Amino acid sequence: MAVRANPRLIDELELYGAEDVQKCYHCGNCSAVCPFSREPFLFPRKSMRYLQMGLEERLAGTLEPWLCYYCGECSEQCPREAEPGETMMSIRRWLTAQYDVTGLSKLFYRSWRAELAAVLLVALLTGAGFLLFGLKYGGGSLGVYAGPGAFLPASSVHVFDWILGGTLAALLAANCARMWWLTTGRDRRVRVPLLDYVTRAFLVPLHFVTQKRYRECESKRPWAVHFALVASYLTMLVLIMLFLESLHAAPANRLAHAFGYLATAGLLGTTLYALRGRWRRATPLHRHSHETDWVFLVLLVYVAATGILQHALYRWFGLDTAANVVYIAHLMGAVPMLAVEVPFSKWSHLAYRPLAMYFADLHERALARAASPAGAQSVPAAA
Amino acid sequence: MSRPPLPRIGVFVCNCGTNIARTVDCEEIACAAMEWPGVVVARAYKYMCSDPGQEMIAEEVREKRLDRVVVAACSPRMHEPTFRRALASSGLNPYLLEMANIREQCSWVHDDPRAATDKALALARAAVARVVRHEPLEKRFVPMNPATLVLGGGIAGMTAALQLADAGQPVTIVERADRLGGNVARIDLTAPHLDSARELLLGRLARVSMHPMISVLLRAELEQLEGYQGNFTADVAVEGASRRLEIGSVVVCTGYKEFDAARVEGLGYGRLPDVITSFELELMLKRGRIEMADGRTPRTVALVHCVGSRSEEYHGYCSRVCCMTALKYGHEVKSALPGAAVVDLYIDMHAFGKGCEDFYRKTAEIKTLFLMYGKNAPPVIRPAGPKDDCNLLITLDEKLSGEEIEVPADLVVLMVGMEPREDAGRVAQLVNISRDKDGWFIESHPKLDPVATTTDGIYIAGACQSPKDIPDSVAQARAAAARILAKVAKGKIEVDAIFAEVDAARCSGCRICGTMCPYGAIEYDEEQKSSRVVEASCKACGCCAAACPSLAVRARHFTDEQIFAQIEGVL
Amino acid sequence: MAFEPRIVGFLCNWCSYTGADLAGTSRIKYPPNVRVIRTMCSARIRPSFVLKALAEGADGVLICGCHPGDCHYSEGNYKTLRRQVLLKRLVAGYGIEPERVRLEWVSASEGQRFAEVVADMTERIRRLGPSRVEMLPSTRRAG
Amino acid sequence: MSVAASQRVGVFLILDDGERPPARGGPPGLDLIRSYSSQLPEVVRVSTLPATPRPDPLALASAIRRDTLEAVVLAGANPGALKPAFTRAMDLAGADPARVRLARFRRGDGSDRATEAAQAAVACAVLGVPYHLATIRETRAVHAGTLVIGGGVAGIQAALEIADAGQRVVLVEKTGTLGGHMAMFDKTFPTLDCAACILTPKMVAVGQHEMIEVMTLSEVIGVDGTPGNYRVEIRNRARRVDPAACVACHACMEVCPTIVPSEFDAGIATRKAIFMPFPQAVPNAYLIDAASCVYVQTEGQRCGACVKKCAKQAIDLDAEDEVVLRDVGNIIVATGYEPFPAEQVERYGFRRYPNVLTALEFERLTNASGPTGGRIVMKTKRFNKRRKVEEWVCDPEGPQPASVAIIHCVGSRDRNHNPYCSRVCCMYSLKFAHLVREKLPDARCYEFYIDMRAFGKGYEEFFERIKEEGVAVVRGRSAKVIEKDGRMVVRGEDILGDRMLEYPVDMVLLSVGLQPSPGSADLAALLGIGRDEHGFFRELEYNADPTGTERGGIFVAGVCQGPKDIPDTVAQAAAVAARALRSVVSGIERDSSGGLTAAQVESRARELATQLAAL
Repeated sequence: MAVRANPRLIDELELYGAEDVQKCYHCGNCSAVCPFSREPFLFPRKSMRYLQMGLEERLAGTLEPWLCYYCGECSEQCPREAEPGETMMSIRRWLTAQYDVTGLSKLFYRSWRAELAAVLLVALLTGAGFLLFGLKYGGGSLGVYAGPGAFLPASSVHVFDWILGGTLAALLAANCARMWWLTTGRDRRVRVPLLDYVTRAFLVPLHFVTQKRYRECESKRPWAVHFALVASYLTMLVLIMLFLESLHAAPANRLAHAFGYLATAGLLGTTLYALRGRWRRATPLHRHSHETDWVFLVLLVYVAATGILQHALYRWFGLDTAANVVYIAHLMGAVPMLAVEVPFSKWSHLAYRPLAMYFADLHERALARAASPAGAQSVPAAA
Repeated sequence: MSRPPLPRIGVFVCNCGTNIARTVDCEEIACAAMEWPGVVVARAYKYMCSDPGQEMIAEEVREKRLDRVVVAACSPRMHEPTFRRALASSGLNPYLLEMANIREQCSWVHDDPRAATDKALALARAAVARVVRHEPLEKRFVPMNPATLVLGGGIAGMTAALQLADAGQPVTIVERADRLGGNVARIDLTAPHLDSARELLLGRLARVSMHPMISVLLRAELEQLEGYQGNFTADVAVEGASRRLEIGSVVVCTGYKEFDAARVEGLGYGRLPDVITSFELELMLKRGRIEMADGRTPRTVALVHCVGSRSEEYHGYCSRVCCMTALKYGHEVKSALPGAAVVDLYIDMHAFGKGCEDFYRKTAEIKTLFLMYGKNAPPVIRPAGPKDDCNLLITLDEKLSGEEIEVPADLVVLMVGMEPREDAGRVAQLVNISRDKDGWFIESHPKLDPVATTTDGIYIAGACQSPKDIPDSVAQARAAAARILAKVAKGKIEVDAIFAEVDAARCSGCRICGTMCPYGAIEYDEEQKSSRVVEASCKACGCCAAACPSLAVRARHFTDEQIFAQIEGVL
Repeated sequence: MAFEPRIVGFLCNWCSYTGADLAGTSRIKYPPNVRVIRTMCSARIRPSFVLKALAEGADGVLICGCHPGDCHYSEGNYKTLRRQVLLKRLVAGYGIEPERVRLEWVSASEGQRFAEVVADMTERIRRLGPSRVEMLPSTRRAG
Repeated sequence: MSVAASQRVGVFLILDDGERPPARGGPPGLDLIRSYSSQLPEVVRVSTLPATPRPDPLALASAIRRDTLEAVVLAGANPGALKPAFTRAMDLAGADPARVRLARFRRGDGSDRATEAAQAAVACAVLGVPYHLATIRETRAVHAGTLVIGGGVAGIQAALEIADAGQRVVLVEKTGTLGGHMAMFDKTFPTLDCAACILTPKMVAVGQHEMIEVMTLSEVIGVDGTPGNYRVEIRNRARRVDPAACVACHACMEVCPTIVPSEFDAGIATRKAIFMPFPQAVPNAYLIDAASCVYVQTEGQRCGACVKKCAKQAIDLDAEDEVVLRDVGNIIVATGYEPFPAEQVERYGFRRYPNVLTALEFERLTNASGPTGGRIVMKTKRFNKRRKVEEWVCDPEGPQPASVAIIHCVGSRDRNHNPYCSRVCCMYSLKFAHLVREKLPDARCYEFYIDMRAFGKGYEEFFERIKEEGVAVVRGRSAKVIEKDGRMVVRGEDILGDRMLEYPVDMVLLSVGLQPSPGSADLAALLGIGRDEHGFFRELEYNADPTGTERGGIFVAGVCQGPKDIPDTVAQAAAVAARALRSVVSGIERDSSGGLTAAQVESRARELATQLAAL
């Protein structure tokens, strides 16, 4: 059965940043220079083709964009300046919107005003909420930062963290499930046995933690930066989700603090590096910046900076009031950043990428099995 | 038939690099030749046609007082003129040369070195036997009529005419239609610079109409062409009346016609009202109304390349202009209908001309969707169903994605290829030129001589020779004019020394030869009661010589004696 | 040693000789048994040329001209065609198999066809065996 | 087709790509064009439009209706791009859609000449008179001689056409022989007849022609005068060997101590400092390469061995360059091209791997008169005893490749290098594939292409034949030549087969494109003719005059105007010869290359408009 082409999908993807994909004339250069492109996952050309032709269903089912790390080799050598790397990036944004069950992602990516408004709204709600909470249920006085009578007791914030984390995780899980359905579940060509799902599941945490595939790019620096960023972020996540109270504890928990400093330095360093790159447009990766990239990076810098500032104000200068104000400001950045970015925008790729590697592995195995004669026999048996 | 006394023959065998020497033992031929009667020198050399090779021949002629030369090398169609010149430069009559074709008809077609060498030996031996019977022939000169007849008033014809007329030479354009301009008049803008075709034509048209040296015959057709280069007589029928023109040369610029798209069943042309040809779209563009049959404005316009071209079933060749024309339509449709989507279905994108690749990129940048289909697997067009939000659906096997897809479209434009006009065969016969397997006129050599034909004085230019775009047609038309101007500038032309002659003493006056001659070149002398050949009209086919019952007609350079000797030689 | 036929080919200059050249430029291979003699038109080929060739020991004679309608001299090939009918009868009268004399149309663009014609003719003559012509009365008329 | 005088014309000045509508003033020249346009009596409205975004025909229609325009003139660098929108707008507005006219010009830097030409173009369009018709100039008393610059196939053809008409030609060639690149080729597509067989007779004819004066090792260094009457200054570099005396006996070459790479053999073989480019060179004589000659470089201190060896005393090592003057009426520029330097595309490994060859190298390698006698061999390592280094050489007895990859579009169709299509590479690549299959029937052969541009007469058939010969034709320009386990591997995407290929190969042929020869910028400045954005000489008008230039009496032919194959080059060269002959035969140089003021053009256009109306 023939698939219907849609010459207008390209217009939609333009909103996600694919501004040059129409220039591609399919010489195959990009797929061949890409160190990750190998059978059965040939990209970026093929994904670009689906996009150009408007084969929406095919495009929504591709794993390839998640296998791309945007090293920029393809864009640098593209004879038509069709920016394959950026196109893959744009497809990732579009895919994020496709996976998202709420439809908010679509709204945010297509309109930076909507995203900014959402961020501001959540920020205001967070600020107002914590202020009210502090005044009503907390210590009541902005002058106390930590200990009993703290304006925002660590234990309460911790509970809030877990509620927020749980909600976001649930949303993300729903998105991941939809990703599975679009890329693997509905695809009749790949039949993945249940056992494979179990035995290969280790790939998800492996890729999540190590980002090892990224290292296969010709230039190692982007991987290093990315790794530092992710490691810092994870450290912070662990600290906040598990050790928030000990961070706030009056006698300084040196070990926790040491990790905190390290993570903060990592976050600030990498994000500032990324911002500088985007500002200078140094590499193909940085030449094109979708508005959402800026929102994300600025928020991250802001959160890291306010995080360390409130810490410094309290620990080093003993300015409790100022620390509390900055803490609320910090939360006003952190909450919207997490609420918007994790399930609906850029941050979600932390989940999608390792998942995609996992699915890709399953696909590869399924296809290999189908191709080999033994597999061919086992298929009717399974049916 | 007596052998001439003591011929002094030189045999020169060319290795042609390794082209000949790889299969034919050239040294062996040279050695063997020394044994043949009359041969005083035989040599093999790497490139006989090169300067030193020719010099070698000339030197041997002078030193060994050769009076006959045999060159065993490539086809005489290739280098006979070269070696004739070499003979002439050493003071020998150029017709005392015979060539043995041991390359095209020997070394290149045989693998076995022994058999090939044997065949080459036979051919060389025959050439030696024949050359003994050669006689010195003199070229003659005939006056060159500076007037030119241009067949066809399209862009090529007008260009050639203007070029000649601007040089002060009289030209007559014979155009079958009732206006000049040909197919270019049917288009609006030209690719890739989107220039106005109207302006291009208007300029030419104005100059042609106002030029004192050009006369234009519209609704006119060539009926007969007689004579020979420099001195033709053409009968032209102009609106029923016949006119006789005296001319020196003819430029054939009869152009092309478009392929009949209805022949490709699956495209639905003629069946589906919204499937149109490129020329029909041009008309819409000129009128400013790109519309569907029901008057609605199309939301998606599809362009299908290679309709009738590059296919096993229709024409195997590429029509050369359609790719760029299709890209032009991409721009034009987007300009006239900013909201419309354009889909372009192609096989390979032939954007090879100056500025064309750039144009291709720009067309892609305005988001034309390019879909690639396979050769011999044309897309199929069918009407869309009531639920579809389009008028037509095109199904194709898309090569770059590997998907079988269907594309919605409201209007489909078929890029029809070029094919020879129906009357090309008649024209070819009238002016005595050949056509290739596709029906295009054949040039005398694609690289050496792209505008001349096998008949002297007849030139071809433009798309009647093979599909061409405007700049290439213009260049070729001017090239044809250059040839004619060169001859006109000299005022006279050489006529080949090869023609038939009648031995009046032997002629019985039966007049069989006269009935055989296709050119009416044989007159009958009532007084002498014998036939006589008009040398300038004779084209040396030798048909009369074969038919003469009393052996009175001699076909010079192809006499019975020469051919008999050659037969003995090859066996 | 196997019998290798000797065949004389008369080719018109404009179509068939050019076609044979094209076979060469296209490097299409064919048997080396045909030795070509060029004439301006196939209509130049006097029947006595054919008889002479057979008399000199040729096992076959191949005549090639332009396709009907394509003759460089308008209609020379039609004349050849008419002569061919009589020629075959004449040859048969001498006791020679008429298949030894063959007329084919080969155009300037038919290099492949020329090669096929030569290959086919060679094969047929090979099967026919050597010509049994011992000596024919000379067709030459002394001057 | 005529114009009524009372017409209400609207002029739309279209800005160049990326230009914004100016608030005031505007880019250089624009204001002058605008004010000139508005003072034309027919013009009722002048407005400025940006090139992008595309205007909406509906909005244009209401503008046309508002001013009740009867005709519209679109003026700018690429006015045709907006014509369909205006044609539709005219129809929507109820006006005659045929009355949309174009005025095309390059505003450039706003020089007086450019502005004047732009104004003239607008005037012509307003009056409905073709620009090139209104700007024709005639010069009488044309000098009969013609200068041809460049001795490749284009120059040779042009020179022969003119000389055969009995007119005098001066042919100036930079190198030591006629022939150009074509002389280096083995076979020519699609007929596969050998290049030398076609070219050498023509070279000989030029060399012997009594009407052609051949100057090799020469360059044009000055041009003075007006169309029809140019005085040209030519520098003849010293050949140091008298071609009339030299008998090409090789004796001098044998004693010459200097060995350098041979340009004619594209560097895959060597030559001496005294050498003959190739055996069929015209003039058929030796010459001395001053840059490598020991005697010349040491200013006569050392060597000079060849002088003693020459039995005919043809060598004069102290000969000096000379400058000569020639008067000519027309100048034909046929300077050809240089191949794209393949080392610029690093990923193909040219110069890194010895058996990655460029097209010209392979032409010499497979040429029967080349260093290996036409045997296709891989380069092998050899110790050079003189220089005491290991080097890669083409040994005629060397091993033959078992697999060959041919990569199309090297440096062409690529925005990182040359964005244009070089037009010949597809076909010559197919020819290479054929030669490989013919000479090495057991070798595998792969072609990596983007679009197979087989557009000429007999080309498509040739492509089909190559496929039948068993060449693997892969759509997908291979991206990389890498080394794996000591073998060269070509990695590329097989788009039609949906696979990633990694073929181990012994030899890689890079189908490099064509680019303007290095001296063309200087020559353009010298002659006063334009170049396009890629550096090729600019023709006067793409369709109407593909061989004329902005300066009358100077014409371009062959690849120096834009890439083209041999048949097209020959046709163009002959066409140029026609232009030169036309003026020589008639004694009138007629060109429309400008030089008239806008007012002059306008008044001539008015005259012509009435004449055209009468037609």
